[in-house]
Amino acid sequence: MPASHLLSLLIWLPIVGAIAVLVFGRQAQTARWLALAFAAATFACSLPLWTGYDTSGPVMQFVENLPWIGALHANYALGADGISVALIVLTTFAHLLVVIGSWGQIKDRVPLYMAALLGMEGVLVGVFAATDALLFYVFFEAMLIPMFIMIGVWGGPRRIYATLKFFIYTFFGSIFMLIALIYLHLKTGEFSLAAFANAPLSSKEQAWLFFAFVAGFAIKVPMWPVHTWLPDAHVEAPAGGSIILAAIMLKVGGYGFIRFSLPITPDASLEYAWVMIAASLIAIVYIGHVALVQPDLKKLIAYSSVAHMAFVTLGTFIALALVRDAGNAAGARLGIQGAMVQMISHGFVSGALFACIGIMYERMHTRMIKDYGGIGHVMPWFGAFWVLFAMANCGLPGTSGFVGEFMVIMASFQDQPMIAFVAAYTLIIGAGYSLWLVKRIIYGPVANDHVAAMQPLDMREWIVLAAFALGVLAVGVYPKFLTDLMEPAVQQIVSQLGQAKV
Amino acid sequence: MITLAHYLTLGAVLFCIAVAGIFINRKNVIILLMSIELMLLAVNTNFIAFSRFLGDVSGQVFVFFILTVAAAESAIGLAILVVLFRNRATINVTRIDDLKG
Amino acid sequence: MNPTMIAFNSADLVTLAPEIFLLGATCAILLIDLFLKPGQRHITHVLALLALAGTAGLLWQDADAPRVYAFNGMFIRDGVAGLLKLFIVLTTALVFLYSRSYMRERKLLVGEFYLLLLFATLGMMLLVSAGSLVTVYVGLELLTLSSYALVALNRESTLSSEAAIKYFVLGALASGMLLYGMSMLYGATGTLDLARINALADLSAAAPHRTLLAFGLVFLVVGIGFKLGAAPFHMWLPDVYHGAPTSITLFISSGSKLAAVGMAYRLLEGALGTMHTDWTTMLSVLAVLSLAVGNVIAIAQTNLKRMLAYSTISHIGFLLLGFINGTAAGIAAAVFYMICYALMATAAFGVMMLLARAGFEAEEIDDFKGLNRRNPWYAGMMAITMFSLAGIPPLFGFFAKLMVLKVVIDAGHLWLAIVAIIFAIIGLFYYLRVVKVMYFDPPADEAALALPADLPFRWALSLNALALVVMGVAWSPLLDWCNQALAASVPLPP
Amino acid sequence: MTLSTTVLLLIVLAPLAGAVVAGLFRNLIGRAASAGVTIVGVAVSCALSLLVFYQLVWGGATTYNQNIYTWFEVGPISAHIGFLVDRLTAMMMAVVTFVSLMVHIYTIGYMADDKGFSRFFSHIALFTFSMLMLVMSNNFLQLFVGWELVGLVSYLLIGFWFDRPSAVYASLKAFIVNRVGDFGFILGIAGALYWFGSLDYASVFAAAKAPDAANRTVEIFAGHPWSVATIVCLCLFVGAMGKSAQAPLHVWLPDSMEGPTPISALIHAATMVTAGIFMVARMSPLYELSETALSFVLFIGATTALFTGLIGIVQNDIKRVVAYSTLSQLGYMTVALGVSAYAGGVYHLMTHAFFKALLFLGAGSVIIAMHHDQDMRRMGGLAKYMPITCITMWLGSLALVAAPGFSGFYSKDAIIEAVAESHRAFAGYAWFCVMAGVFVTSLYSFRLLYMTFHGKERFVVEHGGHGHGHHHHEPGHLEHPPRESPWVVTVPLMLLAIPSVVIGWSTVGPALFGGWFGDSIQVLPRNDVLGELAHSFHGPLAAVLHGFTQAPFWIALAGFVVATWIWLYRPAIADHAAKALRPLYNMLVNKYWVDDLYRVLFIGGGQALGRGLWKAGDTAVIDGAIDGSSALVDRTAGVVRWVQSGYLYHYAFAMILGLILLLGGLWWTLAHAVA
Repeated sequence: MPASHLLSLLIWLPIVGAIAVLVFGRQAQTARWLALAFAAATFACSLPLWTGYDTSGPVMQFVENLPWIGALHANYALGADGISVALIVLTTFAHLLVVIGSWGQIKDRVPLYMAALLGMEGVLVGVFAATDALLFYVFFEAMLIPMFIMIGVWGGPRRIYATLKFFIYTFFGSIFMLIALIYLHLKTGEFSLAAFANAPLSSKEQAWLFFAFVAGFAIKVPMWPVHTWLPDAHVEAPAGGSIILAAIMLKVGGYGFIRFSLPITPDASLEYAWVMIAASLIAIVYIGHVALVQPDLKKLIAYSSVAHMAFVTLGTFIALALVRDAGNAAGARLGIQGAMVQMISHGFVSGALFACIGIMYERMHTRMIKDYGGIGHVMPWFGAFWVLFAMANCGLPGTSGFVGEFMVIMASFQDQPMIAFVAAYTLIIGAGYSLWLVKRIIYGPVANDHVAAMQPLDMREWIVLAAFALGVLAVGVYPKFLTDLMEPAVQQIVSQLGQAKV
Repeated sequence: MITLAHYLTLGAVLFCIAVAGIFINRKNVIILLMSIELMLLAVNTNFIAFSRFLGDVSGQVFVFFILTVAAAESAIGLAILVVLFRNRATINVTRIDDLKG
Repeated sequence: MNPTMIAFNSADLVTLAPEIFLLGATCAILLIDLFLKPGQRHITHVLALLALAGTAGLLWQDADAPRVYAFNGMFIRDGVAGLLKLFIVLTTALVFLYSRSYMRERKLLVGEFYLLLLFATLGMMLLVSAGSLVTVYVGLELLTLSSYALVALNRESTLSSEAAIKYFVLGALASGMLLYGMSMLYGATGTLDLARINALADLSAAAPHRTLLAFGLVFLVVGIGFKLGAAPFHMWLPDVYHGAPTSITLFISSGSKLAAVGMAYRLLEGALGTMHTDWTTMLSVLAVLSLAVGNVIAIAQTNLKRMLAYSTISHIGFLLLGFINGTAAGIAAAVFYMICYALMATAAFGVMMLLARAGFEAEEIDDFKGLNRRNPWYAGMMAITMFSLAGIPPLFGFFAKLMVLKVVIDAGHLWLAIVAIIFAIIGLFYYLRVVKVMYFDPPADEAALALPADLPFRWALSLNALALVVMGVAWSPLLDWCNQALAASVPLPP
Repeated sequence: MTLSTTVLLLIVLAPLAGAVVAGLFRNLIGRAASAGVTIVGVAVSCALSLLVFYQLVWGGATTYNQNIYTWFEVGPISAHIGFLVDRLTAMMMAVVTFVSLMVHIYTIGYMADDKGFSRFFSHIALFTFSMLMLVMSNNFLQLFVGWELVGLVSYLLIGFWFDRPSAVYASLKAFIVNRVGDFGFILGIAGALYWFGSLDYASVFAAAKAPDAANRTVEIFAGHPWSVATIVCLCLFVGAMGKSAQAPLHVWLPDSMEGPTPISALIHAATMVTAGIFMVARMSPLYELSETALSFVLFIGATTALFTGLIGIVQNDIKRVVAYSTLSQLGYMTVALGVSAYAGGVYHLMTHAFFKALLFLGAGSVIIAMHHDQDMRRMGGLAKYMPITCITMWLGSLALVAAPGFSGFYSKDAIIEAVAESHRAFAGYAWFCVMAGVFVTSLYSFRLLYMTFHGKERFVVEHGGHGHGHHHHEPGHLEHPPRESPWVVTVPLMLLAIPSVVIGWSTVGPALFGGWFGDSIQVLPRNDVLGELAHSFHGPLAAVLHGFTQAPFWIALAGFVVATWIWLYRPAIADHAAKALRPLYNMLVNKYWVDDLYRVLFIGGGQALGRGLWKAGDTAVIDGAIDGSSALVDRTAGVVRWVQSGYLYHYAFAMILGLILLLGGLWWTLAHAVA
C-alpha cells in the first residue's frame, strides 16, 4: 500500500530539499525556487494525509515500522492519528507560507536559510509522526539546530544572546526528558510509546517521570515560569523563524504533554495537575499583563503566545482532572479537543501576526510600537488583515482563536468554576493587549514620514496573509472538520486516562 | 633480620622522596629527571623484594624491562631538555609557564 | 606456572600477525626513509599508509575470531582488541592523511614523524592486547615515549618544547605510579598475568594482602586516569594539546585515547574485575571531577585547541561513567563512546589543520570568524562536529552519550546521570560558541579561503565529518559490534 | 405551517453577501454599487423578515427551531448553528432589519462626502448579519458568536474615522468594556452547559422546568452553597450589562458617539445595545428561577435609568444627550426585566428602537446641517431652516418622554406600573428611580429640542472667504446657512416617525397583555406583574385617558415646564444653577468620575501590574536566575582556569592530591566495610 510511506516521504522530502538547496542553490534565486518547489511538494503530499485519514478506522494510521537500533529495540516507527495529522498539515502549510514570505526578506545567505527552513520542516513532521520515543527525541532535539542557525544568522542585534538562550534553555528541559525516556526503556526494554503507556509504574516513579517530562515540554510550550526564552528568541528571530517558532515549535510542547505525560504517567499527572493548572492560570493573567506593556511588537506577540499556549496546558490537565475526579469523560474530551484546536488556531494566528510584523519590519526596520501609527491609511489591506488577526488573537467568535478558548473554558468550568473564572480573564486582557496594539499601530493619524512612505502589500505578502486568514476563518466558522479529525485520538486518550496505573 | 617489610618501606621512602622531588623542586628540570629515575628504582626495589620473597622470578624479569625502558626514557627526557634549553635558554621549572589557564 | 605453557608455540606468531607485520613494515620504512630526499617524503607517506592498510587487513580478517592467548597469556587477541586496534589504525591513518600539507608547510614532514607514529601505533596495539603487566608496561611505554618525541617534533617552537617537557615529566611520574601499583599487585598475588591476578585478588577483610592490593588498585587507577586525562590527573592535557603541533594533538586525542580505554579495560576488568565495586567508586569520583573541570574551564578558553583539550577531559568524564557497573554492556558503551569521540576529535582537529597555513595556526576560536561566508562546506563540517561533540541528536555524539546514560541509570546511579547532563548543558556553551563564531560573526577577511589542494585530505575530512551524521542514523551495527566484542570478553574466564 | 429554512437563511445571508461584496471588492465595483448591493441585501432581509413576522403572527406558522449545521461535536457535547424563530425573534428581526434599512438609506446622504463610504456600508451590512445571527440563535454558542460579532462591528464603526485618536480610543474602550461583560457571559454559558447539560435553548429551558431546578445549589467555595440558577443568571446578566451598557459598565456608550451618526442610531440605540435586554427576555425561564438575580437586575437597571439620565442634562453635544438618554431608557428596560415584566422590557425595546433611531438620525441631520459640528451651544433656531427634521425630532421626543398616546407612553407606563406592582427586593428603590427618571427624561429631551431648534441662533453664517475648505472653519462659523437635509435623510426620518407615534397605540394590547409572545417568554404566576396590570387595561384609548391622571404624566409635564422656562426663555438660569450647584454640576459633568476611576484603576493599574511583573518577575527574578547562573558559570570558569597555573610542580602536586584522595577514599571505604 503506497500510502503507508507517506509519513516518511513528508519527513525526508524536505530534508532532501534542504540538501538540494545547499548543493544546487548557489544563486539566491535558484535557492528560493528550489525551496518553494520542495515546500509546495511537501504541502501537496501532506494533503492526502488529511483526506486519507479514516476517522472510523484504527486510531494510528499510515503506520511504518522498521528496526533501527536492534540492541535497544528502538524502531523507525511512524504513525499518525488525527492529532498528528492536524499538526503535520499545519507544519507543511506554515512552511510553505514562510518560504513565500521570506522571498524578499532574506537577502543574505539565502540557500542556508532555505535549507534550515526545509530541514526544520522535515524534523517537525518527524516529531509529530514518531511513535518511537527515541526517534521522537531525536527529532525533538534536532529541531534546535536549524532554529539556532536561523536566529543567530538572520536575527536582530541581540541575536547571539537570544539564540544561545533559546538553545540552552530548551536543551536543558529536554535532556531531563531523555533521562526519563531511558528509565522507561530500562523498565520496558523497548522504546515504543505504546509500551511506555502500558508500563506499570509506581506513583513515585511516575512523579519523577512526570516532572522530567514537564521539564522538557513546559519549556517548549512555554509555560510560566520557564517562558522567558521565548520573547527574546522571537524578538531577535527573522520573521520566518518567528513564524515557525510560534506556529509549530511551541506546539511540540503541548503535543508532548498529550502524547507522553498523560498516557505514561496518568496518576502523577493527576496528582500534579493542580500545579500545571495553576501555572497555566498564572500565565494567562501574569503574561497577559506583561504583554500589555511591551514596547516591542514582537515581544508583545511573543508574550501573547505564552498566554495562549497556557490554554493548551490548561485544557490538557483539566481533562485529566475531569475524567479522574469526576468521571466526566465528555468534559475531558472537550478539554483536550480545546487544547488541540487552540494549538492549531494559535499556529495560524501567531504565524500570521509574526508574518505581519515581518512585513512591517521589512519596510521600517524597527519593531518599536512607538515608531508606528496609522498604517491603516497607507496599507489598507494590511490594516484589515491586522485587525482580523488581532481579533483572532483575542478570541473573537468566527475566528479560530475563539474555538479553543471556548472549549477549554467550558471544560474547566466543569471541573471548578473558579478555574474558568480566571481563564476567562483572557477575554479582557487579550482584547486589551491585542487591540491596544492595533490602536497604536494601525489606527490613528499617520505617525511619521516613514510610515507614510510604506509600500502597500505586494502580491506575495498578500497571498501569505490571505492564506493565514483563510485558515483562521475556516477553523473559526466550521471547527467540526478539525474536531472530527481528532475525535478518535482524543477519545482514545481520554479512555486511557480513565485507567489508573497504580 | 631484614624482612619484606623493610624492603617495602625502603621502596616507599624512595618513592616518596622521588615524588617530593618532583613537586617540591623549584630549581631545574635535571632534578626532575633524577627524581624520575629514583622513582623507578623504588619500584625496582619492590619488585625484586617481592620476587625474592615470593620465590617467583617473573618480578625480576620485569625489573629488566623497567631498567631498559628507563634508559630510553632518560634519553628522550634529556633530548627534550636540550630542545627546551635551545629554545628558551633556561631549564628553570619556574620559568616554564607559557602554557597555562 | 605450568612449565609446559612456557614452551614456544609457533602458532603464537600467527596470533600476532598484524603486530608483526606492522613492526616489519615500520622497520622497512625506517630503512627506506633513510635513503629518501626531503622532496620524496610522499613515498614514506604512501608506504606508511600501506603499512597501516595491511595491518588493518590482517586485523579485519579475524576480527570476529574467539579469544586467543599467545605467549603464555602475555598477549590476548579478542573482539575488544580487534575492534580497538582497527579504530587505532584508522585514526593513525587519518593522522597521516590530515597531516601531510600541514606538516610540510611547517617543515616537519620528516621521516621521524611517520616512524614514531607507527611505533606508537604498534605500542597501542600491544597495549590493548596485553595479557600481562609486562605487556601493559611495554606497550604503554612504546606509545608514550614515541608521543613525547612527537610532541617535541617542532624543535623551533618554545611552546612545543614546553609541552613536551611537561608531558614527559608528568608522564614519567604517572608511569612510576603505575609501576608502583603493579609491584604491589605482584606482591599481593605473586603473578604478572592479568587473568591470574584477577583470580587471586581478594580485597575482603580477611585477606592477607589486603593493604597491598588496595595500594596497587589506587596506583593503577591513577596511571589509567593519567593516560585518559581524567581530573585530577588531567593537568598535562591542556598544555600538551595546546603546545603540540596540531597533527600530534590529533593523534593524542584520538588513537592514544582509544588505547587508554583498552588499557583501562585490560587492567580494571581483566585484572581487577573482582574488585570492581571499589574502582567504580573511584572512577565515578574521577568522572564527576572531569566533567566539572572539563566543562567549566573550557568555557573560559579562547584557544580552540585548549578548549578542545578541556572538552576531551569532560568527554573522558562521561566515558568513565560507562565503567560504572563493570558490566559488559557498560564497558561496551564506554568503548562505543570512545570510538565516537575519536571520530569527532579527528574531524575537529582536521578542520583546524585544513584552515591552518604556513605561519598561521587556525587555533584561536576567533580565527574561525565568519567561516561560513568564506567556506560554507567546511564551516558546515565543523558545525556538525561541534553539535556532535555537544551531543545534539541526530548526530553520533548524542547516541554515545545515550548509551552511557543508559548504563548509568541502569546501574541505579540516577544522580550521576543528572550530574552528567547538567554538565552537558554547561558544555553546550562552548561548542555553540564555535558555531556562533563561524556562522553569526562577520569574517575579518571576506576573501574565500585558500585551502591546501590536498584532495585526499579534504575528502577524508569531509567523510570523517559526514560519518558523524551517517552514524547518527546507522549506529546500530557499531553498537552491536561493541556489545558482541565485550559480551564475549567480560567477564574474563579465569 | 412551518417557516422556510431557505427564507431564514436568506434573511441572514443577504446582508452578509452584501457586506462581503462591498467589503472585499469595493475598489472594483465603486461607491454606488457598494451602497446598492448592501441596501438590496438588507432590503431583501427586511422584506423577508416582515414576511416571517406576518407568517408567525397571522399566518399561523409554528415556532421554528432547527439546526443548520454542527459547529463542533465532542462526544455528547455539541454546538450548532441554528435558528429559533418565534414571535420574540420575529419582532426583533423586523425591528432590526427595518431600522437597519432606514439607516442604510440615510447613510447615503450622511456619508456622501466620506472617503470610507463603501467600507461603511460593508460594515453596517455585516452588523445586520451579526445582529440577526444573535437574535435568531437557538443556542448559547451562536448567541455568543452574534454577541461578539456585533461587538466587533461596533468596534470597527466607532473607530470608523480611525485617524481621529478620540474615535480610536472610544472604539477600544467600547470593545474592552464589552469584553468585561462577555467575561461574565461566557461563564454563564459554561454554567448553563455544565448544569443543564446542553448549549441548546430548548434543552436548557426544558431542564430548567424540572421541579428542583430552582433549588439546585453548588459550592464553588466550600461551605457556601449557591443557587445554580442564580450563578448562571448573574453571569449572563454581566454580559447584558456590558452590551446594554448598564452601570457600572455603561462608560463605553457615550464615548461610542465618536462613530458616525447612522451607527449611533442603528447600533448604539436601536439594536445592538438592546441585545442584553433581548437576551434576558429570551432567558426568562432561567431568570424566573432566581429571585436574587432578578433583584440584582432590578437594582442595576434602576440605577442606570436615573443616574445616567441625570448626566444627560448637562451635556452639550447633541449626540451625547441622546446617548445618555439611551442609557437611561436601557435602564428602564432592565428594570422591566428585573420585575419579571419581560414583555414590558422587550416592548419598550421595540418602541425605543424606533423613536431613538429617529432621534439619532434627526440629530445626524442637524449635524449635517451644522457641518459636522455637534455642540448645541452653537445651534439654536434651526426649526425654520429644517422643518422636517424639527418636527420628526419633536415627535420622537414626545415618544421618549412618554406623552400619552405616543408609542413610548405605552411601553414606559407599563414598566412604571409594573414596578409599582412588584414586591421584589429593590422594587421601592426602582420605583423612585423610574419616577424621578421621568422628570429627568423630560428635562433633557426638551432642553435638546430648545437648544437646537428654538431660541436664538448661536452660529454665524459667513459669506465670502471661499478660499478655504470647511474643515478650517472656526466652530460655530458656517459657510452657508443651514438647510434641510436631502430626501435620503428625511425620508427615513419620516418613516421612523410613523411607528414612533403609532406603534404603541396599535400593538400594546396584544403585545403586553395578550400573551402575544407565547412561550417565548415565561413568567411564573407569582411574578406576573403584567398579568396584574392586564386587569386594569381596557384598551389603548382608555390607557391614554388613564395616563393623564397618573403621576408620571404630571412629572413629565413638570419637566417640560421647567425645560421650557429655562432653555427657551431664561437660558441664563441654567448657568446660574450650574454655578450655584457647583459640586453637583461637577459630578454630573464628570460623569460621577467613573471614567477617571476606571482609568486609574484598570488602565493604570493593569499597566502598572504588567510593568511590575515584567520587570520584577520576568526580568529580575526569572531571567536574573538564568542569566545569573550562566554568568556564575562563566565567572567560575574564569577563576578556576588559573588552577592550571602552568607550573609543573603544581601539576604534579595535583596528581599527588588525587592519589591521596583516592587512597583515603578507599581506606575509608574498606574500614567502613569492616565496621
